[in-house]
Parts: sequence; C-alpha cells; structure tokens
Amino acid sequence: MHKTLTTTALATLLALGATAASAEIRIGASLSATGPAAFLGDPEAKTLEMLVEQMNEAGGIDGEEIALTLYDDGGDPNKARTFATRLIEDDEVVAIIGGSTTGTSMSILSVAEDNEIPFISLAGAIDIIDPVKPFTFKTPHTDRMACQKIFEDMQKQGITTIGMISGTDGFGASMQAQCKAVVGEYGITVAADETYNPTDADMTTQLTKIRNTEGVQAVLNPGFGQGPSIVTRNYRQLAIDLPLYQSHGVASDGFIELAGADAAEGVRLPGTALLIADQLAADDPQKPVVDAYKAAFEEKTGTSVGTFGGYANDAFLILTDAIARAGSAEPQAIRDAIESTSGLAGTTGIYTMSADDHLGLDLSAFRMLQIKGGEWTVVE
Amino acid sequence: MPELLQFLFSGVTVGAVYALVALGFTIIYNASDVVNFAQGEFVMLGGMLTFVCQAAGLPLPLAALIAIAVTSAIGVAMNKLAIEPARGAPVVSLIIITIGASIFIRGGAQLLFGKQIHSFPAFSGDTPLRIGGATILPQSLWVIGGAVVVFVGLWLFFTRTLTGRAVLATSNNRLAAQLVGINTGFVMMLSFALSAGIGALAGVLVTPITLTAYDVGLAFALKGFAAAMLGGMGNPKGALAGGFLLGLIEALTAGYLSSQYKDAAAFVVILLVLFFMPQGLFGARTVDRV
Amino acid sequence: MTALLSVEGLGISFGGLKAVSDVSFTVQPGEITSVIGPNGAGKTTLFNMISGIYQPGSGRVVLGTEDVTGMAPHRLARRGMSRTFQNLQIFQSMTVLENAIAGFHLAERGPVLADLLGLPASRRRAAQAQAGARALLARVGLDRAAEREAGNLSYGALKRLEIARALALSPKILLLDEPAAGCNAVETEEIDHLIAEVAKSGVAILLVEHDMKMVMRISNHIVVLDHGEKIAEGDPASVSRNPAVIAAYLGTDAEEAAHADG
Amino acid sequence: MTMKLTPKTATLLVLVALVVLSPVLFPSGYYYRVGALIFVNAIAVTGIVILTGYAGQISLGHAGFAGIGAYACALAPVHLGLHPSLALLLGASVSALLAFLVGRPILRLKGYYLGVATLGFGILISMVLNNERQLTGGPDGIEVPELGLRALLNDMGLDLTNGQFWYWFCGIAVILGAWLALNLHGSPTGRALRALHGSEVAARTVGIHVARMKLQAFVVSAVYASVSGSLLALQNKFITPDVAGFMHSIEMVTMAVLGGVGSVLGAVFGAAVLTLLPQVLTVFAEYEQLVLGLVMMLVMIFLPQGLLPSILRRVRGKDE
Repeated sequence: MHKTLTTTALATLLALGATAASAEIRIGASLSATGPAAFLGDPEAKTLEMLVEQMNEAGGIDGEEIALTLYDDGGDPNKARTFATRLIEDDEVVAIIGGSTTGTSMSILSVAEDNEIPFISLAGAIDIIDPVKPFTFKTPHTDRMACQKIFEDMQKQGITTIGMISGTDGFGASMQAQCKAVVGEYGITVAADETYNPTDADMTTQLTKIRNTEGVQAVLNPGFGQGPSIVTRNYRQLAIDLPLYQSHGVASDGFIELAGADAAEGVRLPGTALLIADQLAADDPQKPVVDAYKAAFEEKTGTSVGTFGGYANDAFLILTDAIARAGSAEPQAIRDAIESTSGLAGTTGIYTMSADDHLGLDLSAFRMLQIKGGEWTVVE
Repeated sequence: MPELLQFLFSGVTVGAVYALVALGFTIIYNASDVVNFAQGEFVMLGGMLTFVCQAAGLPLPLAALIAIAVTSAIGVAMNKLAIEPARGAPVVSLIIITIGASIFIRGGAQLLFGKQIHSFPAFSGDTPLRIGGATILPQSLWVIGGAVVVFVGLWLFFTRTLTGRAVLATSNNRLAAQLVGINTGFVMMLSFALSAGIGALAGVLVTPITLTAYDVGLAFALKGFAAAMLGGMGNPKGALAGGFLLGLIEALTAGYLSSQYKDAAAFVVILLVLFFMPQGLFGARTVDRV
Repeated sequence: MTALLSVEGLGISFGGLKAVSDVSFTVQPGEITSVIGPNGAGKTTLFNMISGIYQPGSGRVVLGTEDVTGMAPHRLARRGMSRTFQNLQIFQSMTVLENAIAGFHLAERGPVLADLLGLPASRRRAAQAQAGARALLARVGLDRAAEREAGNLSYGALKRLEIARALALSPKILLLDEPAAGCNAVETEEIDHLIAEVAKSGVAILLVEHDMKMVMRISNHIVVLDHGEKIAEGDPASVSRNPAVIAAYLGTDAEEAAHADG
Repeated sequence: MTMKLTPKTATLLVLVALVVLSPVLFPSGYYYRVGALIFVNAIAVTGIVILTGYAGQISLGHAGFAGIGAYACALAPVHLGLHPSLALLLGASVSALLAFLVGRPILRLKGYYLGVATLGFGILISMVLNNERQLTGGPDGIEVPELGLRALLNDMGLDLTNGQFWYWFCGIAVILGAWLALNLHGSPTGRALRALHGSEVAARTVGIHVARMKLQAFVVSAVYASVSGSLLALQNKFITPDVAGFMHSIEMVTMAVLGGVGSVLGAVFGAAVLTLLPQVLTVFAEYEQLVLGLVMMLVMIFLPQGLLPSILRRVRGKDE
C-alpha cells in the first residue's frame, strides 16, 4: 500500500515538471547550461529564452505563441537522452534545439531520429550531419571548417611547421583530431602536439616543449574556457614571438579580458560576424541580424555576445523560419521546410540547406580575426 | 638546462597551489578526522568574493580581507549546521555530507555570481622574472610564499600554542580533551574558521594565475585531497611535500613523457606510495588496539 | 610430554619502549595456564603476539612442532588457535546467532559463486554451521537471545558470546583475555565451569584474568609478568608464596593472592 | 499453515511488484526511460551494498568499472566481432580481472586512504577512455551497436517500444542482481564479509582470510558496476567517458548510502530517489544544485541509516 502511494506521489511530482500547454507551438531544448560545457550552454539557453520572449511579444508565428521547454543536461549525454525522450514523449514538442556538446547531440540525435522529430544541434562535430540523417541539422560550422580556415591563413603567411597545444575536453580533443586530419592538405606539418587539462593552472611546460621543437613557425591552441587564456598568458611569459592562433572556442570579448589585452595582442582566430558587428559594411547581409541579436543579448544579460549564443540564435531563426514557411507545426512539414532553407542570414553565416547538406554553411562564413589593441579586427 | 629549469618552475607554481589547498585540509582533519571535500569551494569563494568586492570598487587588499573573513564565517556555519550534528557518523556518510556541502556552495555561487570566468590583476604585475634562461611570474612567488608562510604558521600553531595542542588533543580523544577542560566545541569552530580562511587565502593568491569561476572548486579539492593523502593526512609537512611533489611530477611528466598522461602519472605515484606506505609519506603509523 | 604451545624469548617494543621482553613458557594440552600481573604488565600485548596480531620483535612462538611466529591470525585459526578479547570484539550489527555462526567460518566457507547463487551445497554448509552455533549458544546460556542484535546484549552476555564464538573453531588451544571481567559472581562461576569443562576435553587454555580467586582455583600453571618481564612461574601455590610476585602486586592485590592461596 | 516470510523473499516480492506494477501508472513512454535508468543505477548500487554495506569498504572509483563495461559493449562488437551480449560478459570478466589485480594492494588501505586509492584508480580509467581517442572516440564518445534482442522479440510477436523493452530488460536484471546479493547476505561468504565489517581483528581470529574476503567483495561489486555500465551503453546506443567519471562514482556511493547501504531494498530506493530527483528538480532549474546538495546533507545528518531504514522504522513505530 505504501509502495503504491509513494509511486503515485512520484508520478505526480514528475508530472509537475512538465509544462502544461494549450494550443501553442511547442519546441524543446536540452542544453548544457551548467557543468563543464556551461560556456556553450549558458549563453545558448539565455539566447533561446530571450528570443522566445521576443517572438511571443511580437505575436508569435502567424499568431500562434511559442512554448519553449528547456532542460539543463549539465553536459551529460545520458541526461540529454533522457530529456530528449521527455521532450518528445511527455512534453510533445514538435522540434528540438540543443545538444551543446557533441556527446549530448549524438545522444539526442538517435532519439529524435527514432521518433521523427526535427533536431537542430549546436555542436561542432561533423559526425552529427555527415552522413546526413533525415531529421538532424546543425548551425555551427564544423570543427573541420575551423581548422581549414586557420590553415588557409597559415598557408598565406608561408607557415609550414606548427606546434599544437589542445585542451583535453571534448571541444579541444575534437579540434585536435580534425585539424590533424586536414593539416596535410595545406602542406603544413604538426611538429609538436601537446595537451592540457581544462583545469590546469600552468602550461609553460608544454609551451616550452613546443618552443624548443625545431622549425616550429606558429602555435595553434584549440580549446575553450579558462585554458586558452592561461595558454596565451604563459605564451607571453615565455616571450615566444611566433604567431599564436586560437580557435573559435574563445571568440568572445571575455577572452581578451581574461588573457589581458597585452598578452592577447596579435592572436588570430576564425570568428563570426558577431565579434565585429560595428565593423561590418552597411550592406553586409548579416548586419541586421547581428546588430539585432547583439543589442538584445547584451541589454538582457549584461554580458558580451559570443559565437556560441549566436549558434542558438541561428537555430531559432532557422526553425521559426521553417515553421512559418511550412505554415504547419507538424514535425514532418517542419523538417521539409528546414531542409529547403535558403539564403537565410544568421549571426554565423548565410544558411542554404539541401537534402545532402544539413549545415548549409561554407568556409566564407568564417572571418579571420586578429586582436589589435584589445579589439577584434578583420584580417584582409 | 633552461628547459629543465622552466619545467621545475612550472611544477613549483602548480605544486604551491596544490600545497595551499592541501594545507587547508589538515586543520579540520586534525580536529575531527573529517576530510572536508568542500575545501575546494573555500578556495573558489576566496577568489570569487575578492573579485566581486574589487569589481565593486574596493582596493584589492581590503577585498581579499573581506573574502577571507566571509569564507571563514561560511566555514563556521558549515561546521555548526552540517558537521556537528553528524558527529560520529561513518567515513562514507561524512564524505557524502561534505560533498553535499560542496555541491550546495557551488550551486549558491552559481546563482549569486553567475557562470562567467573572472580574474583580478596580479599583485606585483605581469612582468616575468628571468632566472637562468627560464621565467617565472611574480604571482607564482606570491603563491609559493603563501604556501610556506601558511605551513610555518600551522607548524608553529600545532607545536607551540596551547590552542594548537588542544586541536590535536581533541582529535586524539574528544572525551579526554573535554575532561582536561578543552572546549572542544570552540576547537571545532576555530579549526573550520582557520581551514576556510586558509582555503580563501589560497583562492586570493592563485586566482591571478588560474582564473576563477563558480565551478573551479572540485578540481582544487581533488588535487588538494590527493596531495594531502600522498603526504599523509593531518601533517602540515605532508601537505606541503605532497603538494609540491604532485606539481613537480605533473610538470616533469608533461615535459619529458606525455602531457596527456601527466595526471595519470601523479595518480600512479600516489597509488605506489600508498602500497608501500599505507599512511602516506609523513603520516603517523597506527597500531590496532585490541 | 610435548608442549602444545611454546613461547620462547618473546619480546616487542613500541616506539623504543620495551612492552614485553624475553618471555618464555609452555602450555600443555588439557591444562589451564594463566598469565597474571599488575595492570600494564604486558599480558594483552603478549596475547596479541602469540595470536599473530602483533609481529614480535624477538623470540619464537611454536605451535605443536611448527614455528608460527608472527603468523597471520586466520592461518593460526586453521592450526587450531582461537581467542577472545579483553575489549570486546563483537560483530555488533549481526545477531547473536550469526556471531556464533561466524566462528564456524572455516567449516562453512565455500566458493563465493556457490554462495551468490545460493546453491544447495552452500545452504547445507550454512545450515550445519547454524545447528552447531545453536548448540554452542545453549552451552553458554545464550540460546534464548539467538535472534537479538548482538550490540544490544549485556557485557557479561557478550563475554560468553565471545567464548562461544571461539569454541566454534574446535580449537586445540584457546586464549581467553579476561573472560570474567565485568561479570557478576554467578556468571563468573558459570564461566569458571565452562573453562574447566573445555580443558577437560583436552584443549589447552591460556588465560589472562584479574579475578585471583578464579585464577588460583582453576589454573594448573601460572606465569607472572611485571613490566613486560616474566618474574615467576609455577603452580598456584608456589607462585602465591613467591616474594617477587607479592612485591610486584603490593598492597591489596598481593593480599588477595595470599588469601586465595589460603 | 502460515509461511514465514524471510527478509530475502519479502525484498524480492517487493521488487517484483514494483517492477511489474509501476507501468500501470506511467502516463507516457518517457517514464519507461526513467524506470530503466533507475534500474541501471540500482544494479551498480547493489554492488556497492555488497562492498560497502556488507564488507564496510569504501570505493570512490567504481565508475571505472562501469566504464569498462560500457566500452566493452562499444568496442568488442566492432573490433572483435563479438555479439553485444557477449561483449557485456567480456566487460564483466575484464572488470573482475582488473578488480582482482588492483584490489589486492588497494584493499590493504583503510578509510580515506582507501578512498583516495580507489579514486585514483577510477580517474586512471576515465583518463585512458578520454585520451585514447583512436580507440574510444575520446571525450566526444562513441556509438554502441544495437543489442538486437528487441528485434528478436518483435519477430516473435512481442511488440515493445524501445523504452518498454529496456524497462523490462533492466527490471529483470535488477531482480536477478538483488537475488544474488540477497543470497550472499545469509551465506558463509556474506557472513564473513559482515563479520570483518564489524571487527577485522575478531574476523581474523575466527579464521576469516580478511584480505581475500575483501577482494571477493571488490570483484563481485566491480562486476555489478560493469554490467550496469554495459546496460547503460546498450540502452543509450552511445557512450562517453562521463560514465567512468569521478562524479558517477560519487553518485553510486551516494545512492547507496542515501537509501540505506545495509540492505538491497534501501539501496534500490536510493537509486530511485537520486535518479528521479534531477527529473523533478527541472521545475527549480537554477536551484537544482542547491537542492541536491541540501538533500544529501539533510538525509545524512537526520537519517544517518539512510532513507528506507528510517522510514520503515517510523512506520513500524506507529504500528506498535
């Protein structure tokens, strides 16, 4: 008797967690708002909440309000899978945005595909959309594209031998693997390949090894969080005067602040239009969306915009654009509409999807940036 | 040679961070046989509160003092609310209580401070000192100095002061300590205040190097715990030695073997030491009393 | 007659302090040998060395013909040595019956896989041990408390439970560390009888006890320790007249020893 | 004639009833998923009951074995051509062997020293899973092949959704695991384990080979953790090194101790509570960590025996 009572009580409690909704368009999200990937998930979650609010204030899509159910998976793929199941089975959403990390995205992906619910991932790995799966899309450029952009720039500088120092977190490890896979195509060799833990306090040992490696002409540091800031500071401490490349993992003003403008001087990285909003040409097709997002986000949160929040912004744009074009909130119709997205300007780039491209960006979406005097500048 | 010297500087810098955290563990352990897994959160609070106060316009020294005082108060509250009511609980329960406290403090910090990474300026600037072709940041010297000063202070406290001996007596036999007139409640309160204060001091010193955020505590706690156990829990000498040893092992492994497995090397050494010296390097041997 | 247990020049130091030094004596099967001496004389330390809990610093322990110096207690148990403790070592959260069954460990143990699967062989062994344990509990008068949690028993009852557990091993030699401490007169007498009975069945008994009346009454042989050294040895009568022993005990204890003799 | 209900039979009956009857209350397929997760955790936690509850030994690194079980299911089918079910057995064997090898020196340590040694061991395993990217896919994780049993059942006419299948499959596994642990409790080995928990010295003097017994408990509990990891991997069809992480180890111990580490039912209860908690706490979103930490502290302070024993005592107290 007691057992049944307990179970009923628990079931009731669980049901409390679900959002009771009427005739609205229900979309779901599972993001890593806390945990080791909070860097990605936190701005993404804030962005989505802000955009839904904006859209509903403006009357929703064709008069229908959007109801967002957002869960924090803490970067744990197991939790992400559970939340994906919950979003589909219990909250009955018509589409899912999320998966801040590759691990969580891969977990959500299989649930979404099984249940034929469109899913837009915010993670970097190319595996998410290659091979193409019918219901899975993503907004960030792949890690491989970031590597290609960096190596293109190195090639232009005549650099042929580099050292790498990567974080051992998912982001750093994935970039490390992808960069090493494509580096040969640019006639560049990786002569030193070091790593650090995301929580390490000092990377001078690894940097000393790289500096002492014969022939190294530049250093690449893929990573996110505090690691790249410490690497950049240690780089100046050791007075290494080779070009330092960072990845899009630190593409936000916070990086300059933490590393210090002096230490960050001259650092190059592939970034998005978001970082150089005020330098965009007036006729740049991305300018309206970039300005709008930047202004709204910075006013709402008091923190500066970064690439990652931009991914969520773009995912939301793609999804709402698709729903509006489809004129229906049926998952299958939304999926078809997303796949026919064309020329949609986001903060990350201009998206044009197709049956065999569920990302819809090319290398031109990336802009090579350099830090000069504590500001982002475009490398010509 | 400059290469080795640079590795050693790196190891000593990191080691001093570990040693400072490990030293924080010793006082509470000595007073109550509790290993406080929330020690890392004290380090986080030290850094975060200093940042917040400094950002509010206070001068750095005052900000640091406030951070240490507030963290000490939180330590005292933790003793009163979570540790004292659970006196005599088995080791597993105490581990869960202190980890629970650590999650609680982290959750609170996330709400109050947000999830941004923060830092504040180094005390003596960022111009590296060059010694024998290698470089070290002035802030590293602050951390090393801090570790040594705290160590000497603790050593004097435990050997030269009546209160320090009262702490040791309390850990040996609480009842006997009470019988000879030691106020064990006060001793416990004092040791939590001191441990938390030392943790916060560590946070103040290391933040310009490691940066800080609401979730850095766990990593500090794990490494500090490992360092303290390597040296022998409860002994300040062990905490200092364990911390520096751990830092040096990591740096030298990263320098000469593989940076991927530097943490692995550290744990392999800990396992090996414990196999041969089950009480750590400087821990007291115990005899079964039957 | 060969001795069952020979202790030869046994000694140990803790932190440079000699706790026991150069103690020798023998224990015969079927006899009760008592070790007496003032508090802190090193009796329990001696026991801990003989039963393998402490590693002796010097000397030898010979069981039968085998040198068992510093041998682990569980291996000594297999060779027929069992013991009780001055400060109770009861399995607190187990029932009284389970405590006694634990004494049958060597008889009931089997492959862990059989135990996990609850195979008939495992259950049979457990059932046999349980029957044996119930019989022993009856012998020490604890059969009615069998299902109670051991931690809730009185001190005297726990002392008897420890003896029952030690007897479960069917030992050749039984080391009893103050079995009557904390027991009332009636309980002491019961234990007294029990020990005599066990000795009569051929088991060698080594006893540490403070109750001099009991020691004098039941011992065949007495070894006297003071400050970790053996100061006298012999039958109860000769020991109680020994001036060194009387000097060691001084005051009341010496008188008590003399009275017991008379 | 009245049959006397032994604690073992009672526990098994309660478990079977819970597994079989709970679905009646499930409003949607999502609840099957949560149920299956509870069961997966309960299996690992049952292993902790044997190690910590029976034998009194601490492990802060058992997630390492879960990692081995999980990655065995991801890797063995691809690299060795094993069927996933055999991969599960392989994982369990590897875990048992590894536990046997490291357990011997590690288990000589006591208290916090045992804690740090097991912690180090667990971290080493998760480090290998993170770093050996070529083999394990690194921190981004790796896909796990389908078990295939559901398709088989569907062919036989038993039409289950994915969620339902894993609910029943893991439910049966929990009951099996509980049955084994309960057998052990009253067996000679279980008694020896509980005896050395009570007093190691006394256990030695009655002939218990303490080191060997601890090792057996360590190996058995490692197998439980490994099977739990395998079932998680097969169910999720994707696994990352998080499964072997420090937090997962802590989670296992917390579930066991929070529920009541002395009994199998208590531990399963703890697994249920801590698995449900984050799902319920989504209502509080930002406050989730705060509440979780608070629950851990409050239960340990006010119900030191664990939730279930304390609740049962209160219920019985009212009856009397």
